[in-house]
Amino acid sequence: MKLQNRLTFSILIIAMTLIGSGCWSYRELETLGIVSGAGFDLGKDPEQVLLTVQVIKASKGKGGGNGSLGDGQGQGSRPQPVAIVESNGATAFEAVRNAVSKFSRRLYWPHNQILIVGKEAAENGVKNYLNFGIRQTELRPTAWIMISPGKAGDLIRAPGEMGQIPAMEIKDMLQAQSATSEIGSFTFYDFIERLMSKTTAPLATQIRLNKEGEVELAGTAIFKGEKLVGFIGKKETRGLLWVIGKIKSGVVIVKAPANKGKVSLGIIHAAGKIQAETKNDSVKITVKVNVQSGLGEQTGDLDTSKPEVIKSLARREATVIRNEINAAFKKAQELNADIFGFGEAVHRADFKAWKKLEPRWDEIFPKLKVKLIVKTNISLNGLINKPISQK
Amino acid sequence: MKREIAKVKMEFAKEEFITKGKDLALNLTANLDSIQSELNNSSDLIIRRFGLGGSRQDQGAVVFIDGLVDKKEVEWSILRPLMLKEAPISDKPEGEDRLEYIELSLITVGEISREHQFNRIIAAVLSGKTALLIDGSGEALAIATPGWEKRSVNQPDSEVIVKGPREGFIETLRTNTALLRRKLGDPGLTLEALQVGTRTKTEVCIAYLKDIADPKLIKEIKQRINRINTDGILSAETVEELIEDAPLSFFATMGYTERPDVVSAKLLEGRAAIFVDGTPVVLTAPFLFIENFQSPDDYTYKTYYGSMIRWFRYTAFGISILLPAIYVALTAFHQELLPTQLLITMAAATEGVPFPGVVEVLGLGVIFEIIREAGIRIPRPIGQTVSIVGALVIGEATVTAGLVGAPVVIVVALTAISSFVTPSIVQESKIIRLGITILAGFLGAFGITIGLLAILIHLASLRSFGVPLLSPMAPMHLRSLTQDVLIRAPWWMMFTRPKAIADQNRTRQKFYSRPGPPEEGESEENR
Amino acid sequence: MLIIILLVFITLALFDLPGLIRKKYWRELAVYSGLMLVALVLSVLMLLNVQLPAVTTEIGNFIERVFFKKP
Amino acid sequence: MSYLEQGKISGSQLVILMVGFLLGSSVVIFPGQAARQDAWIAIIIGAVEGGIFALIFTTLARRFPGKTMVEILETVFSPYLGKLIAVIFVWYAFHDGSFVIRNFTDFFTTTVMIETPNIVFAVLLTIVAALAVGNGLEVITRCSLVLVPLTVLFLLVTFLAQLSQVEWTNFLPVFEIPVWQLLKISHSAAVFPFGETVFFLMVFPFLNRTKECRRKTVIGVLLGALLINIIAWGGIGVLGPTRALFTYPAYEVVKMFNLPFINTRFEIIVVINFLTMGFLKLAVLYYVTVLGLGQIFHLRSLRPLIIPIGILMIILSIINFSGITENFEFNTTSNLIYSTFFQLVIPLITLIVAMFRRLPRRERGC
Repeated sequence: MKLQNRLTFSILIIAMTLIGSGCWSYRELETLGIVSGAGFDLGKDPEQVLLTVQVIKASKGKGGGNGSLGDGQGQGSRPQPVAIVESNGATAFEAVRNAVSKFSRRLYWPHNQILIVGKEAAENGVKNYLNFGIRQTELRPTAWIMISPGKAGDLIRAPGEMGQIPAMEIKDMLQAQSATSEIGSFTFYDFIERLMSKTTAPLATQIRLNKEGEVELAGTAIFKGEKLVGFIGKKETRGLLWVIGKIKSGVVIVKAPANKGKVSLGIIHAAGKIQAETKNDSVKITVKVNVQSGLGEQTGDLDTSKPEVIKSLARREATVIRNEINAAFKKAQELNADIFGFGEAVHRADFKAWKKLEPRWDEIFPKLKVKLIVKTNISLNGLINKPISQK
Repeated sequence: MKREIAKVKMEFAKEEFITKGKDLALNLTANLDSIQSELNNSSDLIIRRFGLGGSRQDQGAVVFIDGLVDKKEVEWSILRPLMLKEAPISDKPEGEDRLEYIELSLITVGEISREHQFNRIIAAVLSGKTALLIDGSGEALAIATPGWEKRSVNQPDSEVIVKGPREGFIETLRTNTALLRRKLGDPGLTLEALQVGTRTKTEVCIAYLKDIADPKLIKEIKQRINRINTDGILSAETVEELIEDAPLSFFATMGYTERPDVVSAKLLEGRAAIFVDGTPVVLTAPFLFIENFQSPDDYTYKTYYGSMIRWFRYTAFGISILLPAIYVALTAFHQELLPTQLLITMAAATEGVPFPGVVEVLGLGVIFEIIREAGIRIPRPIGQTVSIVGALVIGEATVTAGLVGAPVVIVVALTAISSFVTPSIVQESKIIRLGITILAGFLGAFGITIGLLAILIHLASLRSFGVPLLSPMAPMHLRSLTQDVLIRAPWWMMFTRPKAIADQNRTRQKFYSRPGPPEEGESEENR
Repeated sequence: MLIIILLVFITLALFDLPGLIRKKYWRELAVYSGLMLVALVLSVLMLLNVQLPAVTTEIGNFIERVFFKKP
Repeated sequence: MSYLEQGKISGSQLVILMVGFLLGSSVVIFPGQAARQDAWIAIIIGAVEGGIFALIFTTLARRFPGKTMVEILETVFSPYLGKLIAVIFVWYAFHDGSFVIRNFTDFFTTTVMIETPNIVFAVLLTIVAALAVGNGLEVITRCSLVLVPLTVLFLLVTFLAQLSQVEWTNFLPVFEIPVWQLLKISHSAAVFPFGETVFFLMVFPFLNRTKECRRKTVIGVLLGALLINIIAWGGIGVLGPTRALFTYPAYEVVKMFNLPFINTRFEIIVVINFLTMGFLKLAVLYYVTVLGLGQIFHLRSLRPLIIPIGILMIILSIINFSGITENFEFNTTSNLIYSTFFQLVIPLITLIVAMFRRLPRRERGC
């Protein structure tokens, strides 16, 4: 009896509190401008931040919604599914807030797919763009971060080939890269993680508009601390990915022995491992890469049924991989950016020595000697085990 | 029968306006007159005066209510033996021993009793008996000659099942108890009759298995029923509302069913059943919350599918109370939780809809309820058209007119359908749904969880005849939990009765009675 | 706003007081009204945003002064 | 046996209730974060230390079966001094309750619903807790019986889902921070949450077998430590060094990835876990406060205490700190001593005095 009194009473109180206070965080779907991609550039004066965002228009094509939906485009051409908003601000945060003055809806960030930073902006340091991202609970850490050699805004503006939401297409493109593993894909979160350790160099995907004005992914952007220091191409990128063990699949093309054409090997499984040991503050780094691959295709008539042939192919593959890694390593040493995270490896190996090494890492890294062990093994050779040759 | 009479006596002892009932007079005519006046010469009261053993002057009379008694029975087993000449009554002395002689050797009816109190005669006549009065005796015979119209036993519409028995209770108490007896041959099956309702004089019957059911439970039930002091009991629900533990709670604390097999199953688990004359619904107590999700079909399906379907039922209940709230919370508060594509789709669908999501959901819910109610109330053939018109036409039209978004219609429809999967808890689920949806409209997921917490606390505090409603989840009994809650264990694994209900006698069968072919070296006898 | 606070407190009081008075629980009544009074005063003060001492911070400072010898 | 609470709970129920109590705030703020990748070690050491506390105060409880802490204090010390200490003890419960509310509101206003004023969360949570408290210990326990298994299920599911993301190198190097500091951090883990089980001194007498309170408490603490460690492992393995950045690592961890196949985010699960477990913890503390106060003033019913205590708790939760940073600052520094005083010193002194005075005497008053 008493209990029910209490229950009803409490419900009454809850109702009172709710009605008395109204609803705060309530936001209807159609009041949101869902951001699919954002780009940061330097404004007119370098102090300013120029923010370009791509906002999804909920088109009536999807979901069989009702008729009342105004998208600015004419009926004839397929309507562009996104709207572009630009805004300035002293800081990124202010720029985001200012966007409201130019746009009917409040920007809604959680579904942001890609975050592009322009070259100049990146060279001045990206912290003040990212800081807001990580503080503001809305931006997800799983958004992909990219650097463009030109203006980020142009990439945000660039329409997608499929008439889909451009940012989505870029994201899909990025994820499709695992087929070749020549483009590293780094989330906003990976970036911050690398930024957190003083020595490891943050990485971001390099994205640019080629001559035809299409969006294309090219290599990787390398940071030192929070500042952009340079780009590396696809070859070096793969070299980098071998070491940090981010290779999912891909194709290694090797010259067949006795120039019997080329053989392309599909990577089945690849693992990279960094081992560091220190004795009286001299650092010794060993990189072990272990690759399993299978015959993908071959030009020319190399008889692949013989084990020794396979072995020689494996050896050649190993050299190819070693070259790629060395290229990446050379580039990294030029830029003096520890893209592989050797520093952290040392830290893990023995943190006492690291305490002394860490401040001097910039001197150590450029003349760091790395022992490179690449083990390759061709386990599968496809459905046929002989070349197709008329005999 | 003796016991019932005793009960009737006890019942009357409570009513002062009859307790001052006088005894019968010796004069027949006087008695008949006072009977007539007592019953205000009702048109269905039939008084047949006759002469005993073919004598001219009338010495006896039968009194009964037309329609309540079987006339053939009266004629053949009462009037005939008394009126025919060869019945040697005249040489018997007047008065009681003549009546005794009649009772012992003339009347050929099974159930018969002697009465000397006036009001008891009246009561007997009103309950479908035939009273035989003879001149010069201060006593009369109440002869059971029941013969009123009754519905035939068939499958109840409310609880249709696929496999299993097809019979269901009807409005007549005796038939129902007979159905139960046919299921439970155990002599321990006890039926205790009480009479409630000062004017309806409804017969209420408590059924339980003596050595299984908790004596305290039975005592409690009897006390509560005797505490009832209302003028009329017309349905089992009335009794339920008058004796349940938490009258103000919107959760039911007593189970109901129309199926003899269900009742006997519950009795076997140590519960007690309450039959109420005049309604096919039988109440069972104590009631566990989990019983809302148990259907007789679970036990006729094989155990795997039985368990699976039960989990579907849990899910359906979850949907029926949570889906609208979750929809509101997702679309109005936590859009970041939706997959991007879905978010875009829904944004497109709700683009330009005038009302906020909460209003849509609640409004459509109300409309649905109205349509449902209409479909039930008006005659069947029209009812279906109404529901079709309502569901399809209105639903479709509102969407195309852009009054509500298509997702809302889907949500409401889905909710409605899944709420009918667990019919016994459909009322509760509606109230909960309403409250939680409103909370979600204010506070999103936080509101939902707060609402669920409040309900959980309330449920945890409820008891049904001393048994916690949430048992066996809380307080937790693993055996009962694994037998009949998480999975529907195969019959040979249901070793025990629910601990919370039948604690003093828990074993149902030998501990490990798994069936199987005889292994070699062991004969059929010793296994 | 003040009105609302007062109303809330009155409703809450109506929820408990009658029972106490009916049962003649005078000691309970004393404790109850004492606590309620404190609560009322505090909430009114907060309403008039008077700067109340940050209790735990004060405790923390005290402890630090005692044990860690911080000024 | 106190006439203010007729309920009886069984030992296993106590364990489950205790696990819920320990998970309370730790679902989002797992202790020992300061120890970076060694947090899990800190938690284990802390659990052991908390277990030692538990041994001490359960000895006290077993010495006075059927007596709550307040009654024990009143019998061991003279009624007046005893009352004084009891008041301090009850204050601690009250203060801790306000902590729970504060953490709770801070979490909600920083993560899920930024615009909403935090008083709303505080009020609603307290109302629900008040409902539970009003229904007595048994109902709180039953709620825990339903909620804790669910939460544990959620925790395990999230943990398994994280395994793909865990980078094992994040756990290296082990024992990086100096031992002394590690011990300090693990002590902070011991006082929050493990040592807080001292409040169950107000619950033990309602066990149907008081004697087993020690075993059950230890089991509860160990289980709680295991679950909190699961959270911590997820946080360390997935977040790595960035963990230091986040206010609520456990929340960030779940934010990090999508549910496979249906590709949806489910950080809301963490929110719900925190809500339910926070509710349990608050309910227990709230109950302890109310019961303790009722016994101090020898009241005949607890109902009149519930509402005022609730309001005061909310108010205190607001004026506890001026900001969340102070909250963490307090937890890492002065709380170490503050809580130890209540969790270790008071029970220990009481026990010693009781032994010295050869209490309890034969005639058992209660």
